[in-house]
Amino acid sequence: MKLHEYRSKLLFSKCGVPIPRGRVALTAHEAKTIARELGGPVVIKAQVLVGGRGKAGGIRLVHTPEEAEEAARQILGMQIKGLPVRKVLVDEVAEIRSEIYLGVTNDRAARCPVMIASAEGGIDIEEVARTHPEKIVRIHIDPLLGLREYQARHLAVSIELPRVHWRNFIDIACGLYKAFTVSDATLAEINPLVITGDNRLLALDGKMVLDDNALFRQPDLAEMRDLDEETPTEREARRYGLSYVKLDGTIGCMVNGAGLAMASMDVINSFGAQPANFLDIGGGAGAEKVAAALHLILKDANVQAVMINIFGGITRCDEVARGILATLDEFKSDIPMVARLVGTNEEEGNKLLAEANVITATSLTDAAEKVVALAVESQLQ
Amino acid sequence: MKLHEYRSKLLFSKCGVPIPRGRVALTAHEAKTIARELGGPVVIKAQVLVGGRGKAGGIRLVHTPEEAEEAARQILGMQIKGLPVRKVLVDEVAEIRSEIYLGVTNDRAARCPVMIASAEGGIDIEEVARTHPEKIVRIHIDPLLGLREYQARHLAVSIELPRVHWRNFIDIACGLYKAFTVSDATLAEINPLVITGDNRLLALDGKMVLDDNALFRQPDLAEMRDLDEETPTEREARRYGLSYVKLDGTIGCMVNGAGLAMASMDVINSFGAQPANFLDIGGGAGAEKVAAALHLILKDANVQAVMINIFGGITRCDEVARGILATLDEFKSDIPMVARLVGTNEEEGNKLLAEANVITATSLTDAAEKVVALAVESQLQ
Amino acid sequence: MSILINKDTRLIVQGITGREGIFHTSRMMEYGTQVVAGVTPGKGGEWVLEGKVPVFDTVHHAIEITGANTSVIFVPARFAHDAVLEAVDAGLTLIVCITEGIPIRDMMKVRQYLNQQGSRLIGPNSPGMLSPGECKVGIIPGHITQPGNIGVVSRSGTLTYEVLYALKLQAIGVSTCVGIGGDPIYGTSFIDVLGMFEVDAHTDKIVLIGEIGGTEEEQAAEYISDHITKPVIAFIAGRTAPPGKRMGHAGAIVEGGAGLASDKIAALESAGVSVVEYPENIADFLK
Amino acid sequence: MSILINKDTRLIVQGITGREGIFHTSRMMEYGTQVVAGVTPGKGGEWVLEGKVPVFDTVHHAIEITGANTSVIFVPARFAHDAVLEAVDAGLTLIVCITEGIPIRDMMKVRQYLNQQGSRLIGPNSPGMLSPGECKVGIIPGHITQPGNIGVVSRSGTLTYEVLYALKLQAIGVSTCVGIGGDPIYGTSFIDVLGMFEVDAHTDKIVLIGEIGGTEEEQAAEYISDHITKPVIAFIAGRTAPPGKRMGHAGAIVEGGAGLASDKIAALESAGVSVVEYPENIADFLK
Repeated sequence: MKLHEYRSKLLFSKCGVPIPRGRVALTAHEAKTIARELGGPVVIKAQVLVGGRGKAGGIRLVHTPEEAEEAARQILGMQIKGLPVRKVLVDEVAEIRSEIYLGVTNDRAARCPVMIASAEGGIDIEEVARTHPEKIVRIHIDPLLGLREYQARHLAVSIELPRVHWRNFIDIACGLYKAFTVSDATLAEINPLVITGDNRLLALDGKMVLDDNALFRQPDLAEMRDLDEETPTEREARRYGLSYVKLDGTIGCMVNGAGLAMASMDVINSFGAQPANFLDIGGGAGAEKVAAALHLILKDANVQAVMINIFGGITRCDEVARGILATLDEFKSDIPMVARLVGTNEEEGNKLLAEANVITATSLTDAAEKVVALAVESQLQ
Repeated sequence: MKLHEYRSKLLFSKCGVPIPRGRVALTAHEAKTIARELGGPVVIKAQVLVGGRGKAGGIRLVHTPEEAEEAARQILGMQIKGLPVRKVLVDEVAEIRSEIYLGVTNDRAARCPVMIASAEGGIDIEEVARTHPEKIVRIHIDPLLGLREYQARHLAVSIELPRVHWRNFIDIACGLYKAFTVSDATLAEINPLVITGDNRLLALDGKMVLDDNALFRQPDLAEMRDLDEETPTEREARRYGLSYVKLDGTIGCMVNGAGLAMASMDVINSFGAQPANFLDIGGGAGAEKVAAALHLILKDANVQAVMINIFGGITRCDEVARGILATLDEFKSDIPMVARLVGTNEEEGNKLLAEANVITATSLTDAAEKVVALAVESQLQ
Repeated sequence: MSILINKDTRLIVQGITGREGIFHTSRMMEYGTQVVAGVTPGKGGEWVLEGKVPVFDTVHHAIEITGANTSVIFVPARFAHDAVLEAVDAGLTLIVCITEGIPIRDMMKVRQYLNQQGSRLIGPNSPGMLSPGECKVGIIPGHITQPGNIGVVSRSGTLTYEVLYALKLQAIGVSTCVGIGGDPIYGTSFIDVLGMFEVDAHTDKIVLIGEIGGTEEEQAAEYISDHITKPVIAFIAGRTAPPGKRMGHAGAIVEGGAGLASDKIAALESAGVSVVEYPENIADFLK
Repeated sequence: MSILINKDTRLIVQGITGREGIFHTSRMMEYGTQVVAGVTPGKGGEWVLEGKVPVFDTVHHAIEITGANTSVIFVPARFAHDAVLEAVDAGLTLIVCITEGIPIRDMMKVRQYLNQQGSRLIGPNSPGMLSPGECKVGIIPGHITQPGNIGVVSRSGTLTYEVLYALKLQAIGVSTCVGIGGDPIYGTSFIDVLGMFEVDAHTDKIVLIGEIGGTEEEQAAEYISDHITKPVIAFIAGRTAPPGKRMGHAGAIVEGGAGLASDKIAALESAGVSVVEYPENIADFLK
């Protein structure tokens, strides 16, 4: 789950990281009021959970409260990469002397958090990593000891930060790491961390991504979820405990188990078609969950055929069949389906499907071959 | 540094440990007011940093605000083991079903904190350890991982706590450990932790000792130091950065280095006398510090002779000699002194002392032999 | 005939009284696994499965009474890391964690702690292990495979079942199947298991089932190239998975250009591993 | 001729620009120790001691440039544990911490971390080490001892000087003197050093100087009884120290009936160690 810039920066601020004065506004009028309170020029920033806001015109520098109102009105009316802008952040403007990158994330190969710094801030760090890898410094953090001062100092030295800023930089690094850990984040980044005209360090932009598995102990943060982050379909999938990812192809897939679901997609691809989605119904799904899953697939207008691949263990094949039949009854869909059920209660499951004229298959390749053929056929019609 | 019961319990409470309702009072009148606020019977408890308050009459159960006032008046007039009672804690009375011991301290051999629990609470845990060691359960806590729930559960199981209390007990254990760590304590103990008539767990008495070396990062706690904890002499020693312990003998000792100071005491003892104090002036002490140290020794009325043993390294023997002479000038003391100075600038030091008729010695045993003889002599006079 | 688990495994089940715990304990016992105890705090003293298995409040106590040497964990995600630590501290040398969805921060701490101790953790988010005909620890269905000379190691669950079943249909048996789990931070790697299969007298060939995300397969390829003399056949799931999306498993995600199936396949192939296009093809390479 | 430090020791001084740091660095260099660098954050690029020693901002950088293998720490107590961790992480195998007064909680964490790493810490609250005629790391005065065949290990500072000096007056020399420090939580124990002296060809007899508090001397006694063949002579300070009072050193306290000098003396004597009454007597036992 991602946090908005303004939420991220507030969290950083609570952990001692200096941020610009400013507040979030839901309306243009509110933006004007905040701009007046702040005095002087302000920056109006769209709060959406995608990158590239600046390029899309979602960030504007203005000089008067009236200009602020006008800019906010325009930005609040925008969609950026398909996401509507519902909030703007109104921040005081800082004079920027230089821009630094500072972030912390988990390094899975090293099995611990890693803090990353670069003197090249203000731009996409992955871009810097590609083009100027030597300009990026990393330190690994022992998850039990936490970030140590000497490590933060090492970063400051390595990015050739002027000595006068070291103390502040170390405090900011420690604050950022604290924000990262207390929120169970998987990413906390300040980009840019700027040196201002009056020689302060200031977190101008902030970003946090939280570990969904840890939200149970972060009730305050969990409430901050922006529903726009997910498509309505993804949201519905989450509600049913389904793991769903929308893709660009035409073959809908319903599988139990993530690895098997990926393998099923791959086999479809080998037969010359593209999967319309990844969908793992998990272990031991009942008829209702199966029905919900099939629902999601059939709602996708790109879907030309559906492949169901179930390897029954805790999952019972008869339950899966019942879920499929319930959906068919309700939907009256003419999208062709191929089901391959094997394992627990497979005979009963296959019998139920055969009775309802659902095409069955005996193996994953058999199923893929059949479903791809059906999709081609349905397209020809 | 020790914390008073009421301070300890407030810290516990902040970390989620339930404590009785109550407040501290400086006057009998205040105690009456608090008793009235609480309603019902209350317990009045002397706040002094020594054990055995109960036996000394420093804890009284009363039933009305008027009785509370009277009891507080009496207790506030007491001295317990030489310490004046300056505050009383007025707590609501809990009906006690059973008493548990729960404490955490550092286990130096295991190099980590250890949590200790016993179903035999309410009495001195060292007494229980001596008489019924099987009734004490210990778990070691990894200083990086902290106390884990399963460890607290293990304690609950091991002291045969009724199952209904486990959840609360685990929370209390975690709270106590948190209080221990966030305060840099070397001891945090709840004794007794009681099961009340209405089946709650309640920390009836609390005790904390803090790591003096960590007080620099505990400014709020450092301010809570009760000056009565130390004798005026110990307080003065601390002010000068001297390490001083008052003892019962007659030979004052001034030494540089803790090990050498202990060894000097031992050698005095071997020659048939007893040291009046332990005193380590530390490394590199100047004349002023030496003078302050000698001052402390001479203020002790039991002192019949003084032995000075300095092994000069960073400490310069001439500086030590100057400090001794300055004190002699000021005090005009007729307490005999033997000084043994060796190492950096020993010649100049010994020359200065010889000119002032201070007896010098060539070795530790020589010094001890001489000073004991002088003490015997001075007693005979 | 097997690595890690066998007829001498004396198993405790942490979280035995939960829905999953009791169901799979019953299956494991049917398979012949010696389940000697269960642990559920607050339910010590009870007996489950028709009085066959005693329940204890703590792992420590369960081991003391039953002499268990292995644990399988079915407790909910929020308590799972505590359960692992409890098993480690109680001195168990093999711990299998089935639980999915453990916060990554918890697992990083557990992993760091494990590095200092002598315990081996399999998982989390693992289907467990199966030594056909000997012992089953976890949730892999017992009837889909038979004893044999193939070692199987996998990051996946049902995909592994698919492979085991395909092998069985061709009468190919397995020495041990190890599910190392689909989480990004785990206890035991491909490399660890490959090393065990290499020295196991009863394993002649090895099947490795990987997927997108991380660099575990690339590391395995390097290890195979340097240390494994037995033939290795692999399948990598996720060739069609888009970057930046988590595909079900917490660890199955292509991030910052790393974790691509194509890189893994290339690495394995250059280490001499036969990488198959369909999981069902694996059997063909084993004959 | 020595253990731990010798002519090849390449030393960095953490906290070199402090009053103590600069003073003792100068003394160490006079003694012949190769001090190759100092570290003081914020003073990197400066040179101290008449331009002889370069100062770096980080230990990492200092090692990179100078190839140092040992560090001695003079930084204030509140920063000392960070300094130790920095030295460990930079890969130094020997770290000597002179600093006194480090919070016990910090040292417990450092110690736990050290257990996982390959570094050896001496101290904290240690006077350091001296291999007469070869190398001095720390604050032990160089002129009070001479090269010889006696290994000295001690929890104390000036008491050790007293012993070294008494030996020198009798023309007895020392292979290496190791001050393990007076704190309750420390990096290197009596046992560690005894083991090194046992296998050191240039050490013929061992002097152990203990004091009240803890059970280090009792453990040493057990170890001596089982593993040490060379003669050991000991002195234990604090026979007259009262219980419950901290005698200067953070570790010198009799608590809960443990740490008594009499118990230590008894344990050592029953392990065949000669325990002397006056520190000056040690020389008599070595002739």
